[in-house]
Amino acid sequence: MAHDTTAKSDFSPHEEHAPAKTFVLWRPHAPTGLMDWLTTVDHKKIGFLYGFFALIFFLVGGVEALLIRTQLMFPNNTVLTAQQYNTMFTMHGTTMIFLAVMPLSAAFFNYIMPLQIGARDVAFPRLNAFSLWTFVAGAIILNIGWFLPVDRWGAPDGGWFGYAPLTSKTFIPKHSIDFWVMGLQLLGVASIAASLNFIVTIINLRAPGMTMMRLPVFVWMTLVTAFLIVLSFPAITIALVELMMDRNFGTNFFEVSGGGMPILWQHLFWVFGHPEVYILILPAMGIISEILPCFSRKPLYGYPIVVFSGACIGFLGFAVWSHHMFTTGMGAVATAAFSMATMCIAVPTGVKIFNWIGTLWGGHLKMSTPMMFALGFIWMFMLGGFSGVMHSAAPADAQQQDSYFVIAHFHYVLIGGSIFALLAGIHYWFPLIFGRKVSEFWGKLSFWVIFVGFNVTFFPMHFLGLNGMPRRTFTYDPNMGWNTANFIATMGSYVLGLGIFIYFATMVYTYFKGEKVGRDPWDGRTLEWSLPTPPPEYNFAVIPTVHARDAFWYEKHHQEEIAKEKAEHAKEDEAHGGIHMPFASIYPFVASFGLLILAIGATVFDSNWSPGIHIKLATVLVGGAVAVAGIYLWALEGNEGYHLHIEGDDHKSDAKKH
Amino acid sequence: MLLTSLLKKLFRLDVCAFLALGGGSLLRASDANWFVMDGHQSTIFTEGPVAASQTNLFFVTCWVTFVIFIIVGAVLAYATVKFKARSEADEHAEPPPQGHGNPLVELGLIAASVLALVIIAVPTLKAIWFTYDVPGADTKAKLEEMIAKKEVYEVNATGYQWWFKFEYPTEQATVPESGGKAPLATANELIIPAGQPVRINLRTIDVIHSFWIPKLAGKVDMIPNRANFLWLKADHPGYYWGQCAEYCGDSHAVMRFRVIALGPKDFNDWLDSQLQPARNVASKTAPKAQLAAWRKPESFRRNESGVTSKFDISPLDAWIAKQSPEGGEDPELIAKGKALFQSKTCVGCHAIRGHGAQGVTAPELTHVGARSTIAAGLLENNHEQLQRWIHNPGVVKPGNKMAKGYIDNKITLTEADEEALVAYLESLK
Amino acid sequence: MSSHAATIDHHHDPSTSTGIPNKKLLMWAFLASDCMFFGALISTHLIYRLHPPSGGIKPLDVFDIQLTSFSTFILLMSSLMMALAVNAIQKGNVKSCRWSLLTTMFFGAIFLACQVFEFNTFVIEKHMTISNSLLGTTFFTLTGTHGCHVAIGVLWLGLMYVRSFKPADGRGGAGVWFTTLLHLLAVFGTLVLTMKFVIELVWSLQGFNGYAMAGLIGREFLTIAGALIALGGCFWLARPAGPVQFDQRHAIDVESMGLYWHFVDIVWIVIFTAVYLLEYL
Amino acid sequence: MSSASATLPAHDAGHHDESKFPLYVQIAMLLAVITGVEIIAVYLPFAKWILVTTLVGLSTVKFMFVIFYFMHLRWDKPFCTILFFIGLVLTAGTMWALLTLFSVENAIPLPT
Ligand code: HEA
Ligand code: HEA
Ligand code: HEC
Ligand code: CUA
Ligand SMILES: [Cu+2]
Repeated sequence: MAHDTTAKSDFSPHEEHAPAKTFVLWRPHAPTGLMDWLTTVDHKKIGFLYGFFALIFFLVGGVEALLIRTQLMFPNNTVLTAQQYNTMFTMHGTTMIFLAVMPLSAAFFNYIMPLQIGARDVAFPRLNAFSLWTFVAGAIILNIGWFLPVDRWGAPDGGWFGYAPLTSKTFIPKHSIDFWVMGLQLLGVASIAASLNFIVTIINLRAPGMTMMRLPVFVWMTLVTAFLIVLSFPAITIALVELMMDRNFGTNFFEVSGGGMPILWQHLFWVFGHPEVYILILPAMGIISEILPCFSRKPLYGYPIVVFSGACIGFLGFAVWSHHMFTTGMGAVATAAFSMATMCIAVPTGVKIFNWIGTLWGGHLKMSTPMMFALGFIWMFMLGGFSGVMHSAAPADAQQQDSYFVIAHFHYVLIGGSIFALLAGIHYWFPLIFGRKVSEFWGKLSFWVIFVGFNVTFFPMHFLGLNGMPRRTFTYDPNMGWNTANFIATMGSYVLGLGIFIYFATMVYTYFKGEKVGRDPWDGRTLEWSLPTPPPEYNFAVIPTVHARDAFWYEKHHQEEIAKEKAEHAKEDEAHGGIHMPFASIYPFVASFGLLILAIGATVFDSNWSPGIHIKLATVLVGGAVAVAGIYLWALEGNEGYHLHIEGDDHKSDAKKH
Repeated sequence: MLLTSLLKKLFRLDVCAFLALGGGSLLRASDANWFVMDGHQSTIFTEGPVAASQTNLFFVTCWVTFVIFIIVGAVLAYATVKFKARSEADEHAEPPPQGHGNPLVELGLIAASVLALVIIAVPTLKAIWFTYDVPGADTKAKLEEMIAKKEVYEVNATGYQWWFKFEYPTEQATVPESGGKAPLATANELIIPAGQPVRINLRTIDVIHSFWIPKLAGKVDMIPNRANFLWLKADHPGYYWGQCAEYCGDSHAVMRFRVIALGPKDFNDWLDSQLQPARNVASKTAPKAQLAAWRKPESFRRNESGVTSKFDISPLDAWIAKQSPEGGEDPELIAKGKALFQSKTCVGCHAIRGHGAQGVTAPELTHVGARSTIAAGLLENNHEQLQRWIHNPGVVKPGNKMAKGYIDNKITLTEADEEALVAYLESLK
Repeated sequence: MSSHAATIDHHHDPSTSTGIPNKKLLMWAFLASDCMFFGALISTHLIYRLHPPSGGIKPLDVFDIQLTSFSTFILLMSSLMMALAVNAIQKGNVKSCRWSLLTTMFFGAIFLACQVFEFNTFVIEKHMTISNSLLGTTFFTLTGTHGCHVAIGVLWLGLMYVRSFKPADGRGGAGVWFTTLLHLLAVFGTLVLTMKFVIELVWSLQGFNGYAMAGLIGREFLTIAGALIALGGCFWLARPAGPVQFDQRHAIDVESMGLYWHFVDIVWIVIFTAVYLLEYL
Repeated sequence: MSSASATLPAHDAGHHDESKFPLYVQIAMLLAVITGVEIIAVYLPFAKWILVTTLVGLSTVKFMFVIFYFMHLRWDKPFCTILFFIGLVLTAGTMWALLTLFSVENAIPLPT
């Protein structure tokens, strides 16, 4: 049974003088309710919110995908018009990547990573809240077009990589592209802010003894991903700034008549875009590297080389962007260079696959649902990786680029890879987060339906691509030999949808009615499992001291020694005045809200010289002012907090094995 | 609960479920041989050296990864089955030895991966250089010399939203309107000499398009402000499907084209007829074989197919048949159509050499009657489809610039107008 | 708590795993990211300089190397002052730190004024705008983005300066809040109005676009009066009063800001060479 | 927590007390001089590649002085330097690659 701790808070502030309390610098402290969610700085609540929004957008993106598949079920189908179809795949791609997979990874970073390194929170809790709300603002801007008339607004329809000059004002004068530009810009701000936070947290907030080479692999992958984000997002930020200037201020970056070169957009986009795909897969690999050892009851095989290969993938990821541009006529030398560099990535990725298999080897494999998804991941990701290697042979890619072969490749790595791993992660950590365990039967059923549906959907797409079916086509002729494969794919996507429906229905059911579990239901190896389920807001009653990789596994096998150590540290902590907790704050939310208003002003209103421009300017200014005021007050209120004193003997029970 | 236990029974064997679902769809597919990739745009059944080199490379990558997949997959499957905990007791037994890895094994596997990649890399490099230069023309001067000698044939292809313009810089056609000469231009159907390397200069006047004839060569993009090119060779005369492969806006999906490769004599004959100004019909010709009654344009549904399977059986023959005038031409009707072409402002966009039409923003129509398709490969070029097109181009091709022209110029056509225009267009052989 | 220690080691924060303060680490990570940001912008500019459209505007017809050299020098000096400000606060010398902050800000403002001046001449006299040429497009976007960074730096400096007056005992409540606002207004008012006047003055001296020396004082009376009042406000609000909550412990805040400021300076070092000097070869 | 810093040997914490003021001023002067040299250099009649190399070299020197002295990297934990250089090196590499990609013949834009 989970051990309940009683926490008593006193508001003795950290500074030697009581802060001046004014009506502006009031610190909210609502333990529950809406206000709590809006002002929370608790990494666990923020992580939960990230996950919540991400899953909603995953379903939205999924419904868009089903519409795409329905349109393609038959040749010359008329479920969607050309325009609706183009909007659909643009939004599907953008939503899945930026609003589903990335924030779902961020949810795990937020929730799990601090627990795994033995920290009480991230380094900058309020910055963390700001990242979350800015992400939500970006998501709103990106989707706002659905609710506005399509003649002058509408949802974005320029493809997820928005190639100029199609996205310039000349060819798409509607505001739809403005939503895309502004939405991505906000998401970039959110991602960079969050990643800076994770970098500092991982480097600086590790529990004593948690050296870098003892970090759980998931934490390592978080770190590498965070680096990829902070170093690759600036490229797309600049590209988007240039596009925005072209659209709104008549600059010539991609304006051909002024001498602009649209190819530059492609370079800047993919300088970001390729690292982006590793941003999507590395967290997934981290999750898998946690699940496999846990359910094999063995440490990860070749930890150092797995970590090193992860970093290597991240680094190489910056040197291969032009493999998305093999058909742009780069010249033989450049094509060859990028082709070779791309192939090299197969080596560190292969290392990971081999070491995962090595982890299984000689273990006691417990086939629980997370393990099923993890094994599914290895198989499917491997297939996706192989089609990636086929792409990397540039001349072969000349036939595959922009065909359904690419669609098959990246859905294998994105669904078979990222999504499988994230679904595995949800199952794995569900007991920790909610204190309830998902039914094995329904879990496995959903796995098999998803697995079958996924393969039936996407495997035929390889053949479609090789048979010459181009992607992003809302219709095709019946005489091209694509009818059957398309029909199968569509049927598969319905099965896949059913599987995902079962999955989420099971989750919702478990959340309310699932079987309750106590600490450490899986016989876990890392520190998060040392906590009660769900973890208390201060995480660790006593900051653990780490003596080995797989710290909790070590604790479980050295119980007495650890118990003594904990008791000592608890005493020390109490002498320092208890556990320091940061106050909640509304200002991160205010700042993000300001950005939302600003973005609405910049995108929704026309800038012709009739009233539009005035409304536009006014909204932008108001939004900017709110954002600046929010940030300033946030700085002014300071990072004060209160202290918690834990009563009871939680420290001793910490290492107690369930 | 009942449901759960029932399903549980059904679901005892995970693998069965997999086979049932997967097998079901395979069964559905088996009669159609969907995995035989012999469509019009097949990248597997190629008909030119460039595409062949790319496909051969693809098979190298395929085999290498297939072998790796079998090996790695076998080990993975073995490990999964062998080390699976068989019982509850097994799960709670003493943990297995906590081994941390073996550097030698790891290094060995890395070396093996590198080796596999080398097998792919070598043919990749070869194929890259092969696709980038017309054989024998590795310097600019040499290329120009070969073009001058017509050892390499040169054409320009330009992408427009959503059709292609083709130009023959080496062939000068007379333009009666100006009395001068201009390079021969045509649209949506590229005629090339078979068995000869063709260098295609790729340009665009608006957004990025991509030029792709899967059976002849992998795609190369048409990028604004960039001088891309592609070379290809058709091994033998034939009729090939092409497609724009870069998303270029509303009607990207229906931005298609055709390539017709002809033997030397046929090619020269074709050039000769193309260089002529537009044809005039002086007298009534004998009635043609009766066509099936054609439908009124209103009855076309939005995306109703514009091609018939009959056409697919031997498209090259269908194209050849189009080259000479059909029977049943009515000079009066044609003259009416010619006049309408002027009065309905078609001339503002289209060019018909010799008939006073010099528009530049739309496909050249001087010999439109001799093409096998219209509207960028979307519709078969016959009476029925021509009328469907000019009746309401915007419905056939969403976002179409011609439809916009109709609205801007307030063009309305009666059924009689349409018939006259169709007769006129069909006469332009 | 380390905050009560008599001496603070500014290179070691015992509460973190590495000993590097969180804020410093955050700043360095951010600067690494900002490198990429400017890298993309500078690349854009250089690529278009490598392939200029025919018949475009020539940089040498537009650039004014004297002015740019001057503003480069000014930015360098501001960097020096910033370093001194950090040095001062690390030793607990609040007064010296404040003066250094003000000087840094002042130099930053001069740099910005130079840029405003430069942009104006380019647009009005040299007829290069952001939209009429590719050079204008990339030049104004690149240097303008850098200018924005400087402006944010100046804003940050101002906020830090005013923050250094936060009373130690939290007296006053809403009153402090009001004083702070007033102080901010005074500082930025002085800065902006002075900048405006100086620019007008230089334009008038040069007879730029119809500006004349005669009547300058009259035209700019409100600006001058406003600047003087704001300056007076600055002095009055900065009068010595009670202990403040600003000492060695806040050195890390000043230092992080300093990192940002120096980074903006090194970006300018690169821009000065890549955008300006290389054109003169 | 405070014990760590309090027990530090005096000379270790010492470098805060001896003022860096003169050092900073000297470096600033040096930077100013280098800038001056750069400005003069562009007017000198040397081959272009020499001048470009010189300019890039001198700017790098300035860059390094600022980050190592004004920005304290010299006295900070090496990790800060590593962190920043990850970004710097990747940026330099990307810029180099972009400029190279745009310098090959295929990249020359069409004559307008
Ligand atoms: C999660 C995301 C993800 C991941 C991980 C990858 C991984 C890889 N990708 Fe993929 N890719 C995408 C997402 C991803 N990709 C997306 C979204 C697109 C399309 C974007 C768009 O156009 O919209 C794309 C497109 C894309 C292209 C461009 C195609 C085109 O448009 O023309 C290329 C070309 O080289 C490519 C290559 C690769 C390679 C070589 C890998 C490698 O990392 C794979 C390495 C893995 C393995 C090889 C398997 C395991 C290894 C072994 C068992 C070892 C032994 C194996 C060998 C020695 C071969 N990808
Ligand atoms: C992580 C990223 C991700 C994910 C998870 C997916 C998931 C899916 N994608 Fe993906 N896709 C992309 C990223 C992704 N996609 C990208 C980047 C593109 C390129 C876009 C572009 O070209 O610009 C693309 C393009 C793309 C295309 C090509 C469109 C085109 O080029 O014309 C297709 C076509 O089949 C497709 C299908 C699917 C399907 C069937 C799923 C399925 O896996 C979806 C499964 C989910 C569900 C089915 C939802 C859950 C269902 C329910 C809860 C039940 C239903 C409920 C109700 C109706 C209430 N996608
Ligand atoms: C505003 C310009 C415009 C006007 C006016 C116009 N067209 Fe067109 N036309 C086009 C464009 C653009 C296309 C190519 C459409 C496509 O395939 O995307 C086209 C295509 C065609 C084609 C098919 C050509 C081919 O080879 O694919 C025919 C036939 C045609 N037009 C006939 C006409 C007739 C007849 C009229 C007058 C009643 C007319 N057009 C008026 C712009 C115009
Ligand atoms: Cu043209 Cu797609
Ligand atoms: Cu990629």
